[in-house]
Amino acid sequence: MSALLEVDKVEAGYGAVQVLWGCDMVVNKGETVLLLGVNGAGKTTLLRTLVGLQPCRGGAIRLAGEDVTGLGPDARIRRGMAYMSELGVFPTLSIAENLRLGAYGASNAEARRRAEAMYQMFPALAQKRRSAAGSLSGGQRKMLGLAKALMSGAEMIFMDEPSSGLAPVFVTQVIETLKGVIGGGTSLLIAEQNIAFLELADRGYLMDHGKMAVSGTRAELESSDAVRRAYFGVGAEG
Amino acid sequence: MSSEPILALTNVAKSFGGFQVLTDVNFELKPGEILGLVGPNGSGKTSVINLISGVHQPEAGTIRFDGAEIQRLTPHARVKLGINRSFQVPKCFISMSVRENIEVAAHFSGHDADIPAILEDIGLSGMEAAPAASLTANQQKMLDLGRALATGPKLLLVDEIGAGLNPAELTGIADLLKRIAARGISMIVVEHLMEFLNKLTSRVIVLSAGKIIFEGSLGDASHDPEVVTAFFGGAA
Amino acid sequence: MQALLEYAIVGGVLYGIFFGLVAVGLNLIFGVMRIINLAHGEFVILGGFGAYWLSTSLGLNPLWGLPLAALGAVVIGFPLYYAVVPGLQRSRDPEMLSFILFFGLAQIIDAIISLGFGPDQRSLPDEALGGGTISVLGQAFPDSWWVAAGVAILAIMGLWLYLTRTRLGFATRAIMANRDEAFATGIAVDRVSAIAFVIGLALAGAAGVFVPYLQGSVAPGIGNNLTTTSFAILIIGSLGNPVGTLFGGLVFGVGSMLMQTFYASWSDLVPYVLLVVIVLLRPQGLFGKAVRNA
Amino acid sequence: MRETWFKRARAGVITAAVLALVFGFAPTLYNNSSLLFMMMTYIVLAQGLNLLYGFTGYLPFGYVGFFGTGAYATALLVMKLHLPIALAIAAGPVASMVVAVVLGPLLRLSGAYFSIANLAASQILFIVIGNPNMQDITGGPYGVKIDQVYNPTASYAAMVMLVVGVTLIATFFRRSRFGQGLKAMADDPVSAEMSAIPVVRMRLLAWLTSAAVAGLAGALYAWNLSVFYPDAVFTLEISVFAIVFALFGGVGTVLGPIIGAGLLYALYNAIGISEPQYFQLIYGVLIVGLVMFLPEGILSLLTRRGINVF
Amino acid sequence: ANAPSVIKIGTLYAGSGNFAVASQAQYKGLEFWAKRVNAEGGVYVKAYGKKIPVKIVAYDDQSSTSTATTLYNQLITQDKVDLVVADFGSVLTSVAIPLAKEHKMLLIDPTGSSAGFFKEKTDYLADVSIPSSAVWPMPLAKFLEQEHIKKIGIIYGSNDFDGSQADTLKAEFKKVGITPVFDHAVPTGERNYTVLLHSAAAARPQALIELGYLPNDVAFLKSLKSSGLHFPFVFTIFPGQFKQLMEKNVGKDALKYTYSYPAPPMIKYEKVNLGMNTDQFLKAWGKTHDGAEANFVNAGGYNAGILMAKAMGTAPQFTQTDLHKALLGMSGKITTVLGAYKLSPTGAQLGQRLPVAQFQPQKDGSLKTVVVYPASHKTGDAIYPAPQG
Ligand SMILES: Nc1ncnc2c1ncn2[C@@H]1O[C@H](COP(=O)(O)OP(=O)(O)OP(=O)(O)O)[C@@H](O)[C@H]1O
Ligand SMILES: Nc1ncnc2c1ncn2[C@@H]1O[C@H](COP(=O)(O)OP(=O)(O)OP(=O)(O)O)[C@@H](O)[C@H]1O
Ligand SMILES: [Mg+2]
Ligand SMILES: [Mg+2]
Repeated sequence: MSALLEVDKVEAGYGAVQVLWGCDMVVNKGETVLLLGVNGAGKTTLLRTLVGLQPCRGGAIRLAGEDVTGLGPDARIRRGMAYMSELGVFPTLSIAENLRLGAYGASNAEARRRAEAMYQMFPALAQKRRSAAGSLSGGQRKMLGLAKALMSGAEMIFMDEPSSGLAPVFVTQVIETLKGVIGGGTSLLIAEQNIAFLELADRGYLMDHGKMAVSGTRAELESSDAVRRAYFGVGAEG
Repeated sequence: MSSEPILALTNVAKSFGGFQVLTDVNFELKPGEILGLVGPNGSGKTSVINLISGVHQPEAGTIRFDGAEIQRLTPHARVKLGINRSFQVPKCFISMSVRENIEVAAHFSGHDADIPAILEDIGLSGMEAAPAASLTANQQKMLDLGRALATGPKLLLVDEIGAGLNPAELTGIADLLKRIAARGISMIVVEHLMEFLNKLTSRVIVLSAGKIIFEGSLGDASHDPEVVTAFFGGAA
Repeated sequence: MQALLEYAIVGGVLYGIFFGLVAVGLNLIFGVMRIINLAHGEFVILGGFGAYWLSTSLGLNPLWGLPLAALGAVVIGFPLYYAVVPGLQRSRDPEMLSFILFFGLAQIIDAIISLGFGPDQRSLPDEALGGGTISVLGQAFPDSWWVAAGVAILAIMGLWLYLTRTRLGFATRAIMANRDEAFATGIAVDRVSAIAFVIGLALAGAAGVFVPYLQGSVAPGIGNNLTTTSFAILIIGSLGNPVGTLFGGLVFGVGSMLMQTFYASWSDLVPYVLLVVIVLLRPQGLFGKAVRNA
Repeated sequence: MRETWFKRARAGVITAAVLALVFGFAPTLYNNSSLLFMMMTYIVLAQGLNLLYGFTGYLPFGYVGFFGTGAYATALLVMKLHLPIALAIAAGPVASMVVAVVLGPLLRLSGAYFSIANLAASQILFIVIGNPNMQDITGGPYGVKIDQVYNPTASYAAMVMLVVGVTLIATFFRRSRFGQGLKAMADDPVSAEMSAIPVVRMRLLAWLTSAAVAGLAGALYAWNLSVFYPDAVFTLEISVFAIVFALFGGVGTVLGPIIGAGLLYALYNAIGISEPQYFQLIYGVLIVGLVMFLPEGILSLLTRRGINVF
Repeated sequence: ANAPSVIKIGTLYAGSGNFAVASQAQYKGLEFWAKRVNAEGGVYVKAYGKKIPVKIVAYDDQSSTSTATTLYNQLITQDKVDLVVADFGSVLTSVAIPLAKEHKMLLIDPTGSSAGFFKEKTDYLADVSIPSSAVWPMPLAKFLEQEHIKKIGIIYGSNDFDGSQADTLKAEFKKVGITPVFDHAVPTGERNYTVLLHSAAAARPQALIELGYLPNDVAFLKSLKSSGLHFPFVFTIFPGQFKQLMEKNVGKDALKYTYSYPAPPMIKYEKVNLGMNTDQFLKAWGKTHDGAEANFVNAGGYNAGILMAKAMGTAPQFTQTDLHKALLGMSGKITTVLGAYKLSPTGAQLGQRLPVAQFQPQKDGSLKTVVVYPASHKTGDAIYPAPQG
């Protein structure tokens, strides 16, 4: 298996505050990697740095062997990345337009085809395709964000908490959909707190205070004390 | 103990630009009770909270709090009566510090809040001087809750505070909410995470497409076919 | 009576369409970059003086002012954009800071025009745009007005097509809607914004070519007024929508002309009263979309 | 442990006292009192605008409307009713507050929509007051003349007092819970309501205060000028200057608008007096340069170093 | 007292803004005068019994009254100028009036002719060049009356300058029982006359009078031309003052047969007893200004200069009151390039009435300014109604 994304001692922060301290990470082609970590551990910051929304203050990021550290987000996304942010949509644009932007680089016909697939997955969006995204409920926005990221057809997709705020019926559906995506050879890096996502993952990393504390396969993570402590809040005593 | 309901919604309806968001919503809440409000995305849960807290006005129906109709009151007047809420999408005062966020609410509500205790509760003690803008989304949500607590509410409306938290953190929040309820604060908790709700309450209302389709215990809900298709999906 | 009414309406439509063009560049720049371009009117005047210079010094038809405006916009716009806008965007409150910066810029442009051309009014020959009249509903208006309205419609429709039918335009609207999310979607925000900035300036300059025809003359110092009227028009039509601006222009043009026919001394009130009334009834402007706040 | 009232107000009282001293004694050193008077006028206007914009986020593009209203109220009361000047001046802020109440619904708008609607409102006032049909009531385009009460010394002294007054008001906004509430509203009005802040009422209060300050400044300006045309007190330039000065100094603070107005207005005159031929050009270049190198206003020189500016 | 080495004359001009064109024209006229007297060694000041050079101290007020206020004050209090000359027009003059009174400085006012300034007696104001705008249209009214033109349309700007003229006209018409068939005030910033012209045409006036500022007149005449409408008699103010500029801006075609106030140097005063006569002035001006033709406001600036010089040459003491008295004393005795100089006791200019002229096309394509009223200045007959086409 070849590495698609290599993260090498990445450092990042906001103003005077450093958040990431030498993070190392690898995502292989077609692999799904889960990013775990408590509130404020730095998951969002890492994802934003990888996609270029946050300047990288040290270390290097490589996509398919090519150094992308110095590139802006647009150039990285053109090279095959996509990012689903925690909350963002284009509020004054319609849902259809939001989706179209997700497939920014694709042809119209291709975008239309992908959009139809998204509408099937999320009928709520189909119903409101002409409404402004800013009128959606919290969960509907999440669906839109997810659909938008999937629209990209990128080979390396970063997702920041795709299931938070979704009703169980949709969580199930999202997981099913992602399984389909994974089958298509796409690599996923998902920051997520819902345990149900573990079933998707090949491997995972646990972040702690801006550092990579633990990494390993799903099985290794499931049995790791540190993960249990951080994640399930158990095992601290035993 | 047939105490009067602290909150009662009667035939409440709301629409936006022709889109019917809520239809004929009726329910009551007893003092000290925790009510779970669940439903698929876009079913109108946040809208219910918006109507109770006064962010929006209902088109029809009445909302009674402590026996008085409140649906025409401004939001801040309702806050003074003892209603407060958190927001699903965090809305704190981002140009202020964590502490100031809470102080403002305490001051204007005239409530003599124990600010250090609140900071402790919401897990931000030690960060009181940090600008709210530097908090993560989840921390901002907690700050929102802190702001609500600082006004000394009798009824607290909690909108998806658990979203994006891991099981450990969820347990912590559930404990916090239980502690708050134990002080006699009634609560409506909107949540999708059933294990979490289960820790808090047994009574839930299920909304679907703006209508109440179920009212009863959480356990019964998960066996109600309508609820299962609308909310849990096949794999409940 | 009826002839007067018809005349006012036809005239108002033409005048209004032209003012749609005057305002539309401001809309684009304001919508995308959240920049309050207080120098907008000065850019319009620059277009007017450009056309004047072409026609007096080089003996060319003033319509050559249109490509000149485009060229000038590229030459001035790109360096100006990269010199000031990214810096502004990084600041705490770009919208407000732009206010000062572009106030300064307006002063500079005004001063340069004054030093270069003197304070006098400058006009262009009617003959250059036909010199005759064209009638609609039996109401004759000078050729120049029709040309101006025609160019305005083409430009605004062109802009509308650009925004709705092209990828760059689509990206432009995305930036208007949410700049951060535009970055996260892979849009080259700075490049797309710079293009929008240049297009905005080009449209302003293009409008300027016709100012001597519709307003009798251009002179340094009339920019303020154009900026103010443009702001009113674009808010009437709502931010970010060129068709809205066209509509705002029409409302302004027809309103002004009707007022002029019946209560001439109050006709200045028209854009402002319309603006206040419309915005109080529809706080997002005529064409805007409302977004929830909780 | 609440700070005492005086402790919180101390910086403001000191600032006000310094301003009073500076402007009180300046005429003995530099007797172009018109310039000093105008500088004070702009300090007051910049600060008045700051009360609204710096604390509520509402940028009143048409701020000059209140200024002009105050000036006209005073002038007309002297001309038509022969009121004593003190009374006529007191009517200035009252008139502008009445206008502010009428314009109250504009506060439902936000951002650019508010700014430009407010600009429109000020233009409406200007056009109505300066209209030839209004000649019998306002003097219309022929302006007003109250040189019978002309008194440059007394009006100067009154303006010094207004500078002091507005500094103290700004101090209150900056240091009180009221001001903190306003800032909260500016960040998020919905959350502010949920913090028991009566958003509409407080916003209106800030609006009225800001309007009254401009109205009073207009009244004193009218007294000091005594002969003027409508555009002298309604020209948009006054709004633009007040905004540019306030922003340049740094809004949301007490010192910002004072320093911004003092500095930029002094520069404006220095250039006008020393280089009249290239006045506009130099002033424009200077402003652009300042913004590019000090994008957060003058006070950012301090805040950048972590110094909390009053 | 000791004689100063220079006489400092303070003034303001507008480098930009509404008044820039006229203001700079006036300033150039004053500079022109100063250069000439200095070339001759200065002005003769009677109080010191010798010639002293003059020095102009000038600032740019950008057409802003608030800036003008501080700059007038700067001239008086900091530069301590010996004489203050107001900037162009009533608006920029207005703020100087109370300041002059306060500092007991005489304000030499070339063009601020608002009637309001001269209501009360003052020792500190003298309108030296332009008669109060309220009296400008008197000859026009008389001429219309003489021609038996009864149906009259008026369009005027909402400002002091145009409004007071419209008021005078209407008052004069009222005396002979005429009410205008079309009477509209328009905003000063009005640049779009198309619709107005149409409404005016609908009222079928025998004469249409447009009173505006220069940009208004340009826009008005251009609209009139391109509208294809025709009126038998059209009057506007500025072609008579800035003929060259207007010809360039609106074209000769649009100006033909229109009427205006022909201001000096367009009407010529040959017999003057102070300064140059019109032809001399035009020639001298052309020489120092690359052949450019002097306009009315240039002449106004120059005129202010020579009157000041004369006052300095007569006043027994170099004090503001004596200079004021001298200016009043010269009233009625002097004719300059602008015509008769006559001051009211309050300082308003009463002489220098402006006649009425028509621009008549000549065979060679040029436009000739033909004075048609009053009889004393008449150089030809009016062509009325104006031929169409
Ligand atoms: N804009 C900012 N300015 C300053 N500090 C910030 C900013 N955004 C985040 N931080 C800080 O960076 C740290 C990491 O934040 P980040 O959002 O990456 O965490 P996270 O792991 O995604 O948390 P969560 O699970 O809550 O989403 C936190 O301590 C936070 O306070
Ligand atoms: N201001 C508004 N304008 C237009 N539509 C709105 C508005 N507010 C709510 N809606 C619509 O009403 C419906 C209910 O929204 P609401 O936010 O109440 O859902 P919810 O149950 O809270 O969903 P979620 O679980 O996703 O948060 C949605 O379809 C939403 O699009
Ligand atoms: Mg995160
Ligand atoms: Mg919700």
